[in-house]
Amino acid sequence: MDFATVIQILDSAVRLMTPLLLACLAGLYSERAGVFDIGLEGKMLMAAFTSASVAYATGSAWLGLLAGIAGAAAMAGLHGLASISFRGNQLISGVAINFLASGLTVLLGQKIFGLGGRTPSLSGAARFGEITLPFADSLRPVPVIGPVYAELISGHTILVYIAFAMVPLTWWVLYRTRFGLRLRAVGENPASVDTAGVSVTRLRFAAVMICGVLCGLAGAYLATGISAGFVKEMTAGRGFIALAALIFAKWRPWSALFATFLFGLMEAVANRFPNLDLGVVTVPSMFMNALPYILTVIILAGFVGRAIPPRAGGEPYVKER
Amino acid sequence: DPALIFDLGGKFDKSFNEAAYNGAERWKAETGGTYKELEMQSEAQREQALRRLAQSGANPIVMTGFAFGEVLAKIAPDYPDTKFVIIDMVVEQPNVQSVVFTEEQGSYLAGVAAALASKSGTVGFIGGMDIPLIHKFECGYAQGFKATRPDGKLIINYTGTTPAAWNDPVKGGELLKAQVSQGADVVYAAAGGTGIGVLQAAADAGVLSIGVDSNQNHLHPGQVLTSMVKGVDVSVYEAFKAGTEVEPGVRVMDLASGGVSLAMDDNNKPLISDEIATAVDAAAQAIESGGIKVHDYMTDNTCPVQ
Amino acid sequence: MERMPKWADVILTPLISLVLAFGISALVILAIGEDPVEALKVMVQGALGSSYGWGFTLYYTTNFIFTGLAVMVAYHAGLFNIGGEGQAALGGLGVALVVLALPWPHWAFALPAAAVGAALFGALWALIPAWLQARRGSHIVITTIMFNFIAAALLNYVLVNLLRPVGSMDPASARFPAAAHLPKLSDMALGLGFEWGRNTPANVTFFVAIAACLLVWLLIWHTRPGYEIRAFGKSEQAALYAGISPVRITVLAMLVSGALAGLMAINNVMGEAERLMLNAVEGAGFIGIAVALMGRNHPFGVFLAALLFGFLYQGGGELALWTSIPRELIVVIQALVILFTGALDNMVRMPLERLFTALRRKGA
Amino acid sequence: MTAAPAPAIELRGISKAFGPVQANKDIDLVVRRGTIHGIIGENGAGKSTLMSILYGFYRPDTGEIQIGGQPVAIADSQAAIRAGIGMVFQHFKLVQNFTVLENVILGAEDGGLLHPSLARARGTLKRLAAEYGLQVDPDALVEELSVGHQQRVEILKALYRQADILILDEPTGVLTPAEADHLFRILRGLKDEGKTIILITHKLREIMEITDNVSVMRRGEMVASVKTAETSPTELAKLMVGRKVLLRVEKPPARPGAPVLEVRGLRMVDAEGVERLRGIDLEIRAGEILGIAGVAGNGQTQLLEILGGFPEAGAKLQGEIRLNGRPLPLHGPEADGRARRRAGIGHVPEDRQAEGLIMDFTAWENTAFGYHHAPEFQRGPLMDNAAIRADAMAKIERFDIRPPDPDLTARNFSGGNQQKIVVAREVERNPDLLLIGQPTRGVDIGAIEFIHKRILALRDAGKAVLLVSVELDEIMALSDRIAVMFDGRVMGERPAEGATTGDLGCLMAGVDPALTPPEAAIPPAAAPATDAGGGAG
Ligand SMILES: Nc1ncnc2c1ncn2[C@@H]1O[C@H](COP(=O)(O)OP(=O)(O)OP(=O)(O)O)[C@@H](O)[C@H]1O
Ligand SMILES: Nc1ncnc2c1ncn2[C@@H]1O[C@H](COP(=O)(O)OP(=O)(O)OP(=O)(O)O)[C@@H](O)[C@H]1O
Ligand SMILES: [Mg+2]
Ligand SMILES: [Mg+2]
Repeated sequence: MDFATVIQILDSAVRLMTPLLLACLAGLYSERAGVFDIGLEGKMLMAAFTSASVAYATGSAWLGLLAGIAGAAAMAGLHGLASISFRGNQLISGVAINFLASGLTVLLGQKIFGLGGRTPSLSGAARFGEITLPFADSLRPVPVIGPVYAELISGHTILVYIAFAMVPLTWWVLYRTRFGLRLRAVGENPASVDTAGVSVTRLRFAAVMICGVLCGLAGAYLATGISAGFVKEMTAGRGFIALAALIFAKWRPWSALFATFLFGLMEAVANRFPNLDLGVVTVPSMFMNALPYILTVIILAGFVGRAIPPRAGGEPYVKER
Repeated sequence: DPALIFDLGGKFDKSFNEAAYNGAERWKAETGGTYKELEMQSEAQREQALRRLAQSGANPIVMTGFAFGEVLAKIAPDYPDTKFVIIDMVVEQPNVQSVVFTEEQGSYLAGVAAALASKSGTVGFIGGMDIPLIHKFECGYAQGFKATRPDGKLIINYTGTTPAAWNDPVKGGELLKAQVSQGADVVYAAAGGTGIGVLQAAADAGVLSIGVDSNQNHLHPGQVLTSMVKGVDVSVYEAFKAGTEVEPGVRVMDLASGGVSLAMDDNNKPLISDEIATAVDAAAQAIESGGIKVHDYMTDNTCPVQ
Repeated sequence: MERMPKWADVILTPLISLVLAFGISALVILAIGEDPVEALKVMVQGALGSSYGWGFTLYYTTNFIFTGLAVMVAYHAGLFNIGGEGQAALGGLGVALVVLALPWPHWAFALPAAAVGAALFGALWALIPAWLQARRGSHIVITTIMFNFIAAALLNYVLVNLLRPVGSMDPASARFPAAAHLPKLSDMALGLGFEWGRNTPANVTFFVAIAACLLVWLLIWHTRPGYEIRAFGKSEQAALYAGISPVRITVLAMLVSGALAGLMAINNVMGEAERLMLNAVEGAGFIGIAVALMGRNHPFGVFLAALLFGFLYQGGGELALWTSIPRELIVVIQALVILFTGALDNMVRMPLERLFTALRRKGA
Repeated sequence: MTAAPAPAIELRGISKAFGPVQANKDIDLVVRRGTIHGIIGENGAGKSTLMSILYGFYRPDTGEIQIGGQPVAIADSQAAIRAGIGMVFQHFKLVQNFTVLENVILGAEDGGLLHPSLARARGTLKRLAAEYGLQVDPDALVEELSVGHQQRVEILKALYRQADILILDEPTGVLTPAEADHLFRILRGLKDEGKTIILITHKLREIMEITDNVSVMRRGEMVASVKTAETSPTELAKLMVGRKVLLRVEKPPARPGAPVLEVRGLRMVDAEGVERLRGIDLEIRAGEILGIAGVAGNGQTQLLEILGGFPEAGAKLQGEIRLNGRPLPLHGPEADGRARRRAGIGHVPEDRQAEGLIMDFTAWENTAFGYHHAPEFQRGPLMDNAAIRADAMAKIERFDIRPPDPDLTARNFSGGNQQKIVVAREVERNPDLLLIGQPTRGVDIGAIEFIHKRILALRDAGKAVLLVSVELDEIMALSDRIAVMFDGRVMGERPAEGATTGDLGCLMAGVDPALTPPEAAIPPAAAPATDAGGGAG
């Protein structure tokens, strides 16, 4: 494998990891605040749909992005209502949201566009274009650094850079701000926050809504960044991979970056080498396609078997029985 | 009235269900007639839908997709006065017309066109779900390509192994980029909704793509080399037009009968050089005359070229 | 003192939740410009208006009983099994292997053998996540989700490369021999001298499903393993105190759960399709979640909820067939039912509790 | 202390219901400024609820609160904090994996960023530590602190928020006598500063020792408020339960028989690699009660769990246990709770709600818990639910469990009755050896009396009893012999006859008075450094 190939695979990995990273950080906020979320998939899907629809209608990717955020936030609000206000089962609420998004997107899409749940293809300003960073072209000839900068670092859509910037930002928010301290506390022991005179409900809602916003970014990236329009079920299980990455990262921002990169890389490699020829046997493409799921299971079983989730996670906060 | 039943993929799958729909609509527009249409919602409903339509007096009843084969074989004898048309599958019953397409032939031509349009000598194929039907496209394409450019390189990818593979434009786009980075400059997509992502990414990357089933040249004018069109619309149109007089038996929609073809229109005119046009025509004639035998993957699950 | 009478908890709450879910569904139908009353009529007529409709409704019901019971058993052990889909898919593989492997003389022999095959494969597919949870602490929700994806890939591989007859386009196994076809309920009715549900897929498996309800009820409330499953599900620490092994119970509960999900395959694969196809499960594994929730994790409730979802499925199918409402409407209704009966349960329960407390105060 | 013109706190007509449970009924309470005010009452009398209302944690259904003569609306804890109220809850409200500093500033940060708050808090903490003797390492993780130190963090939290009124809910339940003494010194110091303190406790001795006034609650009502100097323990006890109670147990002398339990060199290293038991040797004979005293977290829990067959996951065990002369395995499937029951060991666990009961099971299901394999509960392959119910009814009657409804879920019984269910289940099996941990923790005086009698009856029937309790009074009243555990070892053993609190207290603090001159025996704040496991708090 030559250097150029490596760069291209890494480049592909960066694109593929972006929705995973955004969704993973989304889940991080929610779960760190004690609200488990297996509805990342549904929120992304809803965001992909609303962003593509609005981007198509207005011709503006940015308005699409806002709509994507609104779509995912609506789903997040529902999750918050169920699991915070009404102390419902968070896993069940997540399952319901996945179904709701999967049904509603097609139902509404069919009603609006009549294309069987697809939106019309987006073009021009209705999509986020690739950004060429300064000096990318002049640096390109420089060995090693040139290709790395010009191919790998430059030339992604703005949402990719936002996603990467979210990592240090999340770390800073979590560990350096009052909000972060309270957020972590409410996920560990909500009573401690409550007795300190801070509203558990409001904190958790804030976290869940941030989760919605980030899922909105992820969905908008899928529909208006990396591709050009919405296709039904287009998230194709990415929400679940993001969830696996979150556990793999033990609910930590920098580890989330690493975990989603690993999964993105895995997919990029499988794309590049669909039938892995190992000399003796050729690994069938079906296996390669299932590889991320298999690896997730292996990783979960092997390395993070003892990953400790936030202690109050999954449990509604009940003050009066 | 005639009736049309769509398979699980749904009416707007950008594939043959949609083509069938277009055929029916054309008939409707031309004759002013009406027809019944149904979309499948689960496997168990196939029989239900067929029987209900037959009982309601619809005639002929056209259905898209090989998955109806088993059920149709079972129920056709119960309604001897009703004519059935099944697309993409052979069912041997006195009141059934089976329409099958020689996708391998159309794909062969696509392979020839790709071989000549490619500057790098490397072309790609991106399939949707990894099932034999799609391998049939792949194999025909590979034969046409290798026959034209024996030293050329062909890169093959499938999106996945679950039905989600038909609806993952993101992955389609990534696969295209991966193929481009390996040198491919013409890519044939037989992948349903995923294909839309392939064509889009190809347009973005400035390489050529080849559409499938319906004419997709218009999606990115000047950037889609051509489309391998199946005349599903034609067969539905003709079945509707024939009405109760539909002729039973197997109807092979091949190159010769115009059942499969490469789409040539204003959108891709600039891309089709004389050389390509000539070579494609020659290959088409050879196939029609039997000079070239294109192997059908599904007869033995193997492909003579790799 | 309980806050409200048991009947209110068991019947009133889910009923109100259901009404809410349907109310919102009606709004959704209005929003896409259709008439909910008309839609309901089509659904009721199509699903319950004839023995023909019933034949389909009961067929779907049978599927959902199995997956509902599967979710329920795991739930009692405090485990959330979202892997019913994959387990049922593998159950289908078990059925196909058993039925195709031997020349069965009569369905009465084939059925038990196929049931064993289905249960075994489903159970094995649940065993790995169970073991990983019990021994390695990997979260069963995540692993069962992953196993759904892996099952789909595995089944695809097996069907395309191993089980598919050469020359067949369909990624499906060969047809099952006629001797292994299960009697349909319509045939049984004819045997009894009346015509009922001709050409519908409901078959003898329906009775197997009812038997499964009974057996699960016995297991959970009348046997020691059931007692231990419930105890473990309520409090892992207390279970340890009582000498109940978490590993054993986790594995046991998931084996039973997986086996039940796998058993669904004798209905859809052996009873209906009579061959193994890709995606034969069609989401029944997920519907099992809604069924178990609606059914308050009791076999009788599961039976009723499965009937409800059977109705929804058949009625919704009719809706998609005869009106222009897309079939995704059912997915939305299903989501709303899960949401209201599962996650928003307290929204209904809390005001009801307050109501009953107030009533009692007044009465006292 | 002279009373200030307006009382620090005045509550009028406070009522609060949790669903059908009327936790507080029309309560009036006056607390004078600069005093220590005790509140006593049986379990579930409503003490914690009342204080939680004062702290804004719960909202009252009706009633009025005045602070310093001014009516205030306490809508949430923020409002209470602003009104100068601080509270140390019965169950600490700390974030386990935060540092002390982070816990202290949580909710009282100075601004959006953490650093300035942390810096200021560090200074304040240092000052408070010096002023009141409240030393804790500000950078230690709370989960690594002993219970006593965690409590200090709670007090520091309140003081950091400049609380004038400090509420402590059962603060001494988890402390050694020495730690409790230290706490009381702190409280007196705070009182001298002019702060007002409300102290909830079950221990009449503490009430008599430190409070100025005392209020008594019973079944959600305030039944009396008196000056401590003008009352007596017996009168208070009578007010609490509404009748006269025996505070001492009548106990015939023991007649020990053959050894039932022999423990030799028992060692245990937990999953984190901490050695919890460092070689325990014990012997209990038939017809005798061995009491194990010690501060929570010194290995008693582990000892009980190992004997009962459920050591914590990942623990490594070593040593020998014999029951009636036969060795019991430490590992493998034959070492679980079920096997131990079969061998004749009954076990009332320390934490009845988390271990002894399935809170969502009915009472009758719970009476078979752990014994659900017993042959008399089976009918063929099925369980004989009718037989279990009949057995449960009998137990309910004999133990006077109220309400006498076997179909009620355990959750809906009061704490004392829950404990009775567990005790009934274990004692009625007539085990050769009864392990019983904290038999009366959180149980009111009436039920204590009953449970104590049952334990003695078992002893007098010739059975062996291993009693673990953090209540020294209880140990001294019930045991025939007393062993004191400290840091995973048995520090010493004394016959119950003639044992003194001072002597046992020394042993509990890790000092053997037989080896040390008596003056230096009690260190000021003796909390073992290693008890990270914490107590039941
Ligand atoms: N969480 C709860 N939910 C519903 N009812 C409860 C709850 N807790 C207690 N109760 C009911 O309230 C009543 C009083 O309980 P409480 O714990 O106050 O009793 P108690 O006075 O402490 O009795 P004991 O001395 O036996 O502990 C009980 O009869 C019980 O049925
Ligand atoms: N959050 C709650 N929800 C419902 N019921 C409660 C709640 N907290 C307390 N109760 C009930 O209210 C009553 C009073 O409880 P409270 O905790 O105030 O008693 P207490 O006097 O502090 O008892 P203890 O001595 O055991 O601490 C009890 O019956 C209890 O079960
Ligand atoms: Mg109580
Ligand atoms: Mg209390």
